[in-house]
Amino acid sequence: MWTTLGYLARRCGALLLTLAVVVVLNFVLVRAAPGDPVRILAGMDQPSPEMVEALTRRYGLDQPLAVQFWAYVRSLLQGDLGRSITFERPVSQLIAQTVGPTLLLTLTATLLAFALGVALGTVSGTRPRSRLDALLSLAAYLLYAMPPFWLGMMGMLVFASWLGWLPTSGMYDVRSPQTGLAHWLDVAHHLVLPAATLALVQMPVFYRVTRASVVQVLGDDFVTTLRAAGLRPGTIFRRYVLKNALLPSVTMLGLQLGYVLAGAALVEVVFSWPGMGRLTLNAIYRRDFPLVMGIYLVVSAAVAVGALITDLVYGWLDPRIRYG
Amino acid sequence: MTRDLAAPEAGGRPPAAAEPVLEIRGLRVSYDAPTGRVQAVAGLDLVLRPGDSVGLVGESGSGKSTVALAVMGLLPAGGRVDAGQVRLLGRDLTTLPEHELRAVRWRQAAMVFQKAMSAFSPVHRLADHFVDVWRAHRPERGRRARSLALERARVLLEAVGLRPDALWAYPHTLSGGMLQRALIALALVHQPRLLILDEATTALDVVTQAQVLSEVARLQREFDLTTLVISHDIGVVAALCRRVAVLYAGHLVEEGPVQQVLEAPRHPYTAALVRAFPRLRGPRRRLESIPGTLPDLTRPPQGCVFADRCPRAAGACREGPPPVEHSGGRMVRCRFPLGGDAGA
Amino acid sequence: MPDVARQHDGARQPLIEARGLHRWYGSGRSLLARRPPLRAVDGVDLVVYPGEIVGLIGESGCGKSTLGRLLVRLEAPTAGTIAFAGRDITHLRGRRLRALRRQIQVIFQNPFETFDPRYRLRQALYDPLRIHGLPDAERRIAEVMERAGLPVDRYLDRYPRELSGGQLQRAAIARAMLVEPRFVVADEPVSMLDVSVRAEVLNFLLDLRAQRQTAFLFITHDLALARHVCDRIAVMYLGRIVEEGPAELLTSAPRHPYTRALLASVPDPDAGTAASPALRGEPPSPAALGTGCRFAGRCPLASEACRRVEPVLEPAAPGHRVACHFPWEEQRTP
Amino acid sequence: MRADTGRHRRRPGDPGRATDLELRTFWRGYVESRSGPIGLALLAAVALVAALAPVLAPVRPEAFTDALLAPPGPGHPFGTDHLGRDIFSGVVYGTRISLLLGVVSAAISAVVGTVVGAVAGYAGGWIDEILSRLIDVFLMIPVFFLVLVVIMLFGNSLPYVMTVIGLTIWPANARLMRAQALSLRERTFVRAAVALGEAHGRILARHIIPHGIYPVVANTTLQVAGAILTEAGLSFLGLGDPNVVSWGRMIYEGRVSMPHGWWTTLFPGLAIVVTVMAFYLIGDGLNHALNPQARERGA
Repeated sequence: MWTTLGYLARRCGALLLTLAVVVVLNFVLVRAAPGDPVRILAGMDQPSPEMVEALTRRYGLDQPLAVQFWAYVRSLLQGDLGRSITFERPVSQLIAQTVGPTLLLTLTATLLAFALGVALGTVSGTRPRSRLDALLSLAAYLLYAMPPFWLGMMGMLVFASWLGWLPTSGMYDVRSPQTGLAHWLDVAHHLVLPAATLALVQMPVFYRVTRASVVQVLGDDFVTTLRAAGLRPGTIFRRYVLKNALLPSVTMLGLQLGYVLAGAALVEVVFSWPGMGRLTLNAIYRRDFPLVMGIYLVVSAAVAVGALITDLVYGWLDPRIRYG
Repeated sequence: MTRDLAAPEAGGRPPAAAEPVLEIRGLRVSYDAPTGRVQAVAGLDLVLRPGDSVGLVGESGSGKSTVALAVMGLLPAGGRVDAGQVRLLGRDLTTLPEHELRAVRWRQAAMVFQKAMSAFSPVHRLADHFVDVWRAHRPERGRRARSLALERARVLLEAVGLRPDALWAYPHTLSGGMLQRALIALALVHQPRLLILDEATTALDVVTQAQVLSEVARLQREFDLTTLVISHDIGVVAALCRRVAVLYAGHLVEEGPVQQVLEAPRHPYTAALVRAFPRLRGPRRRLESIPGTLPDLTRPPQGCVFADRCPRAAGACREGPPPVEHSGGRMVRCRFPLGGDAGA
Repeated sequence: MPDVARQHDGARQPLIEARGLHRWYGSGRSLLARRPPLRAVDGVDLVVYPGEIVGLIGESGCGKSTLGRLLVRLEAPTAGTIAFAGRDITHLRGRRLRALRRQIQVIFQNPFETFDPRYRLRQALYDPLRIHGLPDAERRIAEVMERAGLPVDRYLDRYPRELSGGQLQRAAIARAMLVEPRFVVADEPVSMLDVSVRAEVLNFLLDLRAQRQTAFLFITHDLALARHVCDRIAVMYLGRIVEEGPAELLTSAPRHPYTRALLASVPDPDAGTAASPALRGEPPSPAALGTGCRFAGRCPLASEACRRVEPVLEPAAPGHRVACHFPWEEQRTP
Repeated sequence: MRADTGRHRRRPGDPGRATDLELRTFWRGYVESRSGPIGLALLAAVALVAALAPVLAPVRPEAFTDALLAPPGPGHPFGTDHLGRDIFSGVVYGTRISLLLGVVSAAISAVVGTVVGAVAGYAGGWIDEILSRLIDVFLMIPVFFLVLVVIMLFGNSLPYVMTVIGLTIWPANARLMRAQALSLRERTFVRAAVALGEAHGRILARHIIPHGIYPVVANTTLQVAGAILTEAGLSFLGLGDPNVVSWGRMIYEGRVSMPHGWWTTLFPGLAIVVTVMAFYLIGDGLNHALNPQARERGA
């Protein structure tokens, strides 16, 4: 009990530390960057005097650094991520609007990638060095080496532009009904290409981890015991090997999150998916620094929380950690 | 909880001339190695009659564990039986297809491994292992199988000196000694006729080892087990076995009743091995070693495998295989064996 | 042949002397989980005289290896002092500690791991001489290797993987002996070797003692082996020494119930029956020690007093000390 | 040690020197992996292209020609983009940029990671406490977004991009090296060196780093691939160095001509896939050769 609580406390501590480092980084980077922080925050080289005045006041740029930092932290704690210059709206509002589509895309893709990766990894791991294994491994390498945006563009070219099976961009058709089942089917239709792209580039990670752990677990001593006890290989595999071999893949779910969100951002740009990735692109184009920093902060927090959740799930799955 | 420990069908002790439980004839096993094929077991004969307890002693590289794995049909990749027979209750296991071998395993012959720490799946409770091992050889299914298996497991765990609620523990929460006992209990689930103990107490501390050894000795009687004890420790073998077989470089060099062999070894290797063991009683003396190393088993020597390290070896020993001599229930494979009463 | 009758005369100065040595691990620094510390070594007094071989016996986890590492200063004690030749070395650091290492050496359990596999024996043997700035490297190496039965012309240019376990352990001893230490901790030096080659390693140690008066702490779990090698034996249980005395006496007429149990547990090739289990259960965790005698929970003789008051190591006979309220009184002649 | 298979026995008097044997074993493991040699061959081809770029490319990659968005054909084997630049020349010259960026970034990461990890793992105590906290935190920070922010703030010239990528990915190497150092520190031969009085710096340099470096080397190969992909992603978002022709930038610029000029994006993308694959395969081969346990089990 105490060890479980201690474990929880340690993980939460790590989470808070990560967030703190990200906040400090955010603060320091803007001020350490070459050029005037006001110009950076204004996103232009010649901001109007009113603008300079407003930004200086808002971020307390005429105050000592410590005061500025404290003001920054205080506003963050109040949920204020700053104000977008180009959209002239709070950053938090903009992110809240785009987080849904991003979640839909990443969750769908990750689940697909996990299921596919684990299934194929199991197939390969049970017959290492076979022809099928070589084929699957090669495919995994190929997919892993593909930039997600490029794979997305190629998919779009073939399935949307040439074959016309799938829509090229967006999340739904404005001409379709905006409610009910029809709307969701429309969204699903639009989701196919971006989700498949993101799933395919993630899949190799789960495939490789699963394959390696299946191979390893199959060589473990307890498998020999069960084999000596006369259990069928299939039974041993289903009831013992799988559970042991799945654990590392579950860890990957958490470790991968940063990579997945980066991939999602690029895929969103390709398919004009109305998520945070596209918001990021807009912010970059317009040099909207408060928005970029806000997105960075939120993504970091999401990754840290994801890692925490994975740790907890892992601890729940693996008795060695639960009671360790 | 009142069930008998032993199988209901197991009656009194069979007559001495009964069919052997295990009969190994001319067994040859080899492994793939980077430098060629290693002749791990080179023509082994060993017979275990019902109720027998035989100790197979030898140092690392002698091939003793290979014998156990060959009997169970569990040789690792790269290892294979080149010749000979392994008859378990009359059936030759070396020719049995895998699915028939599976039916034999654990019901007729079970094995306790050295590394109990890794012999259980780390993410399963002990109970899962007992239930699945039970199901593997029983017709019952579902809840009934589970409750029968657990009942059996509780009886066996108590028999090896564990509390029945150890069933609900995960392996990493138990000590090495407890896991080793649990593994012995698991081996007895289907009341095997033959129990192979492969260095089963080697990893344990002296006190725990003594506890486990005395429990095994009791189980041998209560379950009417025929046991093959593999160990590098002649003390362990003396504690558990009536007969001992000494293995060197894949060859059986001497065999006979434990006391006789240890007190008056006839093979020079056995004699040297016995002398190398420090004793708790008797005079304190300088310990003796056997100079030299094992021969290269990828190129086994023409003559006696021990000739290079043997103080009695003569030219003839290196030219051809040594003769085998049987007398008074003892066997020795040596051209110049030590006299009947020339002891350690 | 170890000298059984070596008498401890009070005037002789101890070579190494540990007083009230403690080594606790993990002192519950975490905010939520205040775990009790693991008391690996928990108040040990130990003395080794020049030229003496002292056996340290115990089951795994009793703290014997930790004690060994403390004495060679591979670890720092939590409390207590270590004196070497009358000088306090408990808190030596840096250059002075490295200089001390010429006097105190260690031999490890696993011969296959003792040498860095990347370097030939020549390099491995030259290193200690370079570190301590000793001249005549060639001659010293040749001499000690000859004694180890590993002539330099055949073995110096080999890599560790080209030697057998017994040869490696002899080379390890040779390396430790190059700097001519006065005290050596040998931590289970033969437990990973085959029985047939153990003697050549042990006899090498005994010869060195005879020639150079090197003192040894011989850590082992094997009582029978300790009996043949050591002058004196100390038995350790859960971080404390519970009995200490001349090797022959301790193995023939032990006074502490734990020592008696250990002896009774050794499978004896001469007895021919399974040793009756002398003790039930397993030692408690060294992180969960209560008051009183730490052996009380398993002791057949334990009384209420044993559970309340921890016995201290007291002389039971000349050179024989026992930490027990009810030591075995029956005196047998060895 | 009491395994009886005879496979791990060390036999005195084995012919051959141990280092040669080690190298031979390593190479056999590498070849056995199958992916290793393929990766090496691919990399050799890519490196050859980079070296011979001026010979292979018909024109300078930045040169405008009259053929706007010309499909692949004679003269322009990979076609031209909407400004008339030759795609083939771009792909060929881009090889140099990608290799340079990947290798430099990964090298920075390897050096920083090895030093930080080795010191943390070997020193232990509060030094390790602080360094491993640092490693953990930086491992959790989403690298791509951090690089993106830094590039926006500090500028996007190629040296900047290389350095920033290198300085954000070292924690993975540090963690590997730290784990190695932690376990090596407990190895008997390191303890023996301490007991002999060897200085800590020498132990790090002679025992810890030489033994622990292999996983870092394997991971660094993978990081070369990762860095190339990261740069491509940055360029695709318009954050690459505008003064060099990189594959990511070509795809970024080719996007406007999709779907009428598929060749503007297909070929640079394929170039990325081939190069990145080469490094992945090499890394896999290295891992295979360095992990005898996995090798025995056929992984």
